[in-house]
Amino acid sequence: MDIGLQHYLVASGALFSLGLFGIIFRRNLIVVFMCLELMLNAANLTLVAFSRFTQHMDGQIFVFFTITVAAAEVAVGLALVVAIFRIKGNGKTESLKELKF
Amino acid sequence: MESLLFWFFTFGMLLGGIGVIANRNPIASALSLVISICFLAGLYLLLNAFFLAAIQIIVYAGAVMVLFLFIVMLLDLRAEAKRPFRWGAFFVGLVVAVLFFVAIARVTHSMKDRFVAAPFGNPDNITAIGNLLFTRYLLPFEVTSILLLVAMIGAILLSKKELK
Amino acid sequence: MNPLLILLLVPLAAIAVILWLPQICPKRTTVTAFIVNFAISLGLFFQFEGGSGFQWVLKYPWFNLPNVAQVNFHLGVDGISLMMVFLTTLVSLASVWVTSAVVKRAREFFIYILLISLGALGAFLSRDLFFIYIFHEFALIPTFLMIGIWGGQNRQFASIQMTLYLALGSLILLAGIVGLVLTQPLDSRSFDLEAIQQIHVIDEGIQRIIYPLLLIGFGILISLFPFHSWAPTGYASAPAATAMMHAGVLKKFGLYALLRLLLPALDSGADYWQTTLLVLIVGNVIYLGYVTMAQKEFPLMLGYSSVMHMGYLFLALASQSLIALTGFVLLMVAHGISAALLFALSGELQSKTGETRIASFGGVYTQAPFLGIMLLVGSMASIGLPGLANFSGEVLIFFGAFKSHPWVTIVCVWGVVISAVYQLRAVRLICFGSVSEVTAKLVDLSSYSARFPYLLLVAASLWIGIYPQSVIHLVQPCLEVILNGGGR
Amino acid sequence: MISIFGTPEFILTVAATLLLLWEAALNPSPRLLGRVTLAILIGLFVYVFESDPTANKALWSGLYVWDAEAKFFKLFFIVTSILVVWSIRLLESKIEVGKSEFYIITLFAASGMMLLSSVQDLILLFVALELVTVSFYVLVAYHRSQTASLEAGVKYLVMGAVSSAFLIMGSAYLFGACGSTHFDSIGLALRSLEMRPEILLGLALVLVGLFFKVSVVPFHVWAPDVYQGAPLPVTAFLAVGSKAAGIVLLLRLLTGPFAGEEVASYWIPALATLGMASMILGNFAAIPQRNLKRMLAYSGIGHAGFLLAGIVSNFIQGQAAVLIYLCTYLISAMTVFIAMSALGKSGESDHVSNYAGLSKKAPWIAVPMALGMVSLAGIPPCIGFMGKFTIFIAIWQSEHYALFAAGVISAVAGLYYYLGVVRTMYWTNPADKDPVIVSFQTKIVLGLLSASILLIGFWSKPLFSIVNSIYGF
Repeated sequence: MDIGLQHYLVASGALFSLGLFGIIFRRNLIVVFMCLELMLNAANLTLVAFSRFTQHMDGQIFVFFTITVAAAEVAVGLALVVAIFRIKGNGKTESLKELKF
Repeated sequence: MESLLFWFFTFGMLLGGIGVIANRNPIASALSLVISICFLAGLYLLLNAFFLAAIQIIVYAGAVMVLFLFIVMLLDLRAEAKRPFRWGAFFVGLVVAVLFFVAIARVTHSMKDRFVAAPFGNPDNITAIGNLLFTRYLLPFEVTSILLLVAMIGAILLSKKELK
Repeated sequence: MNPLLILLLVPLAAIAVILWLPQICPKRTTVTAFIVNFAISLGLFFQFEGGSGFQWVLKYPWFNLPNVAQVNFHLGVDGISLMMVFLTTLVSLASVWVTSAVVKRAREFFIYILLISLGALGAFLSRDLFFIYIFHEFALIPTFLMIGIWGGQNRQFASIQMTLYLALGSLILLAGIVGLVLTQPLDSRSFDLEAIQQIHVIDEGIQRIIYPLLLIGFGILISLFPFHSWAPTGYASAPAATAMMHAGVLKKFGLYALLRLLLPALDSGADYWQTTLLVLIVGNVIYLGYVTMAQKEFPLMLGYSSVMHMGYLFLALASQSLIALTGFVLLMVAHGISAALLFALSGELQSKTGETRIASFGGVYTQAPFLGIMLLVGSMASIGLPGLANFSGEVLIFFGAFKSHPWVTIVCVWGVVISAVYQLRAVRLICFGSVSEVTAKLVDLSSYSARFPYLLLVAASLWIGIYPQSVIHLVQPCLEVILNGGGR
Repeated sequence: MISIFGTPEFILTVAATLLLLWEAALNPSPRLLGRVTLAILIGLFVYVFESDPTANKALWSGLYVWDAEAKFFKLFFIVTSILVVWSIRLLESKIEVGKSEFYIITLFAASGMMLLSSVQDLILLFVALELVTVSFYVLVAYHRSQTASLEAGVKYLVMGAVSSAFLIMGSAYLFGACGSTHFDSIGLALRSLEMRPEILLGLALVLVGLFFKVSVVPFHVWAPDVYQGAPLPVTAFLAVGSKAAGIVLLLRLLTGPFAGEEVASYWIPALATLGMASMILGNFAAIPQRNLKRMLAYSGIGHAGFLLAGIVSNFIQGQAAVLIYLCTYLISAMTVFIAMSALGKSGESDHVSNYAGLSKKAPWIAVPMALGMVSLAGIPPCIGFMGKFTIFIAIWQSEHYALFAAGVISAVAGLYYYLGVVRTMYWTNPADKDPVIVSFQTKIVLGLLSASILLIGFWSKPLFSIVNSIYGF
């Protein structure tokens, strides 16, 4: 079977859905951040696949920026986890109940 | 050959993703994430994006993962204790994820024949990327530097133990 | 300087004086301002040249809504708005005069009254729909605050209920106005009242949408059945001055605007919704008439009675005959005066005795003859006794409407009987009989100064009742224009 | 003539970096730094105001456009930042660590917002949006010893990152379908292609990403918590600046490359539905709220609904209406927030009961606050009415009658809770008699804001002529 664009896109869609599921399902803040990384990576895969199949480099540039931004987000996010750990002594989103809907 | 590699990398990537979600221990999750990311880099190679594959390994598997593991170790996060399975969140998450996946699958199914794989171009695409990055996309590049600066200040402010 | 602009600037100046010169008694400032305004409106009345045109016109471009319309600050009076301006200045003067100068938070109180008067004047003087709407909202906001701060029992509920009702009404009204303006062709679109009156023929389907929007929007303000439930409780818990201004003037604004907007522009919409309107009118007069009879408290009874009388005015609108509409304008003014008089009296009784139940009074005439007489006169006016203003208005409406809607007119005449029953009963219970414990606390108004506002209102009512021609000849040319669709 | 180095974003970023260096090297007092920040912003306002937007249309290889709309939004964001900085100055004592950095990060966020108003490319859009968002992650969690603030930071971060993921995924599909990330090329491709599902998917995902920022139902769940937990100036910045940034992107995309009739027939019903849901849910959910920040969050969701309604209605008029609505929202909401900050200076300011009898304790706060509330409710003659009025006209013109009805109903609901605050301030008795001290300068700021609520509300010609000139009416 020939591997076409749609295979890559479905694969990235699956990874994206996994990440989405994890964010809703898991409560551990660090794992939630990891799931966010999964989602961003899935989006990157889509970009690279499209870049390959449309022969435009812009997609790969986009991925470059995404990776950078993701790193920055992780840095701030983990700093937040540290700050929360200082106060609460754990890093689970469960302990974040002060603000209810 | 190519298709075999595709399936190999894809399954590795997805299994790694499942591992992130399914593991109770954050360390195991982090390691699964590394696995997933490395397989993803393999897919990048298949897609002719060598530079990105390298970046992926260096930045993600290298820097970001180390950051994750560092925090996990620093805060001494243990595996979560056994507790009731969260059926509500499980089903909501499942429904949302499946709906999203179905949408993607349906859209991509309809575009099957419109995009045909172009022949492998010059494997040395780093020049092209460099050119674009420092001419056309110079502005976003500069903005990214500011972004990293803000993130750095923010991370220090939020996590440093004692500030003046 | 344009006298109409002065009318608007005088209350503003008074507000500035109250704000910046706290040592001057705020009541004195307000009364002075309203005397000036009343004098100006009398001056306008005698200077008015007659005919159907607008006089003392002032037009200034305000802003441009691209591809929608130009909005102008556009003032002017014709016979009808002149009468309304007269009513506004008259009732404003009376309402502040009867208010005690030492009411709590006095400066705020008089500022709000000035604002209400300013808004009402602006609404009657403006010829641009946008400003009519703005001024009308302007007048409504202070009433909410006044009821909330100075109101009687369950003021909070009354003011919130009233606010929500009136806000809903204003927004529905806004929808109607926007729709009406947008029906005009793109190149000649404007918010100008005449332009809308002389409008090209509006598509029937759109008329059927806009007509009920305007009817309900203004209907809530006028308290058309079944949108009336805010009014009686609102009036009952409002301070006397607010109730006078609202029942006497602001409500009339809705009627005035309906006269200006509905008749000339939306004739086939009116035809389409006529049956519905007639049913509502009957509900207004008969159902609310009986509800009024059942009331035990004097302010509530007055509130319901004021709501009930709106039915006659809607009947005139429905009939679209010149005679009935002449009666419509007369009755607007007359009802404004009589409602103001009665609410002033009820406020006086309540503040002196702290009691509102009709049955607990008795022998007011013996104890306080002046108040008793005024109560009698006010009630007679409200019933429609010949010689007082309401009579001429009601009679004209019935004559005019009988031709087109005989059955509804007959039913409405029955409403007069109902109102006679409850008013006379109230007068009998309050004024006559032996002096009750509650009444004994009452002190009559002895000074001329205290009596003046009541006498002023009665004089105005008598003048219109005895010599209605003075109003009719002012009003009729304008009504003819409106009925002919602005000479379309 | 504006070159790359003359763009306001560039100037602001350089200035902020210099401030950072100054702070690191010489350690000036935060008060002084705040004053300098204010001076920089005011200077920038004058500079942008005097600049001529037609001089240079496209800069940076077409990624950046400098047109009348961009100028309008840059001024908008500068004014917002000035007021936010004022609010920070009022509440400076409540910041425990990094007072100076608070100003500096605010400046970076502001420059990101200004950049967003000129964006012409999906990559730049993403990066600039992330600059704003990452700055906000830090700002929201700035009270790092308070759990509420940290939690708000976490919630905002997770939601923001999810929305970025959607945005990238959507951009990827748009890029794949059109072969470019530049708006012009996308528009060109859309005109030549027939409608394909991947384009719609891409657009839908991008819109989801932006709806998170604007807090449109059902992507609003983060807003109440984050607004409540964040420091007050940041709440103000989120409510006005971040929302406007999302709106300017929606405008750039939907009235730019996606304005074609065929695509529009897909997004107009979607936006209309979501707008309707936001108006109704936002305004009704605000009624039971007793925390003022939370109430304003829900009311902000309602305002987002009105803004969407403006975008939905026919293009140019709707756009003008959105701009006017944003201006009115800026003035009214910032008045409320600055009044809250002035009160918060001497105590708690969040809970509605803290405002009981404020008219007696601190009329200088109560009057502007009441005006702001009344204006947010859209009652004439306050400026908020002009916003609602123009939006209503636009909706009626585009014949979305259901949207109109939803607007009317939600406006009435809005009246209920806005006036509820006014009622608390004016009709109830204060719990204590401690007078609230308001500094002279703050009195001037509040006085100016109140005056503009009334004066521009009544004499709206300047506002209209600015907006009209943008669209060449």
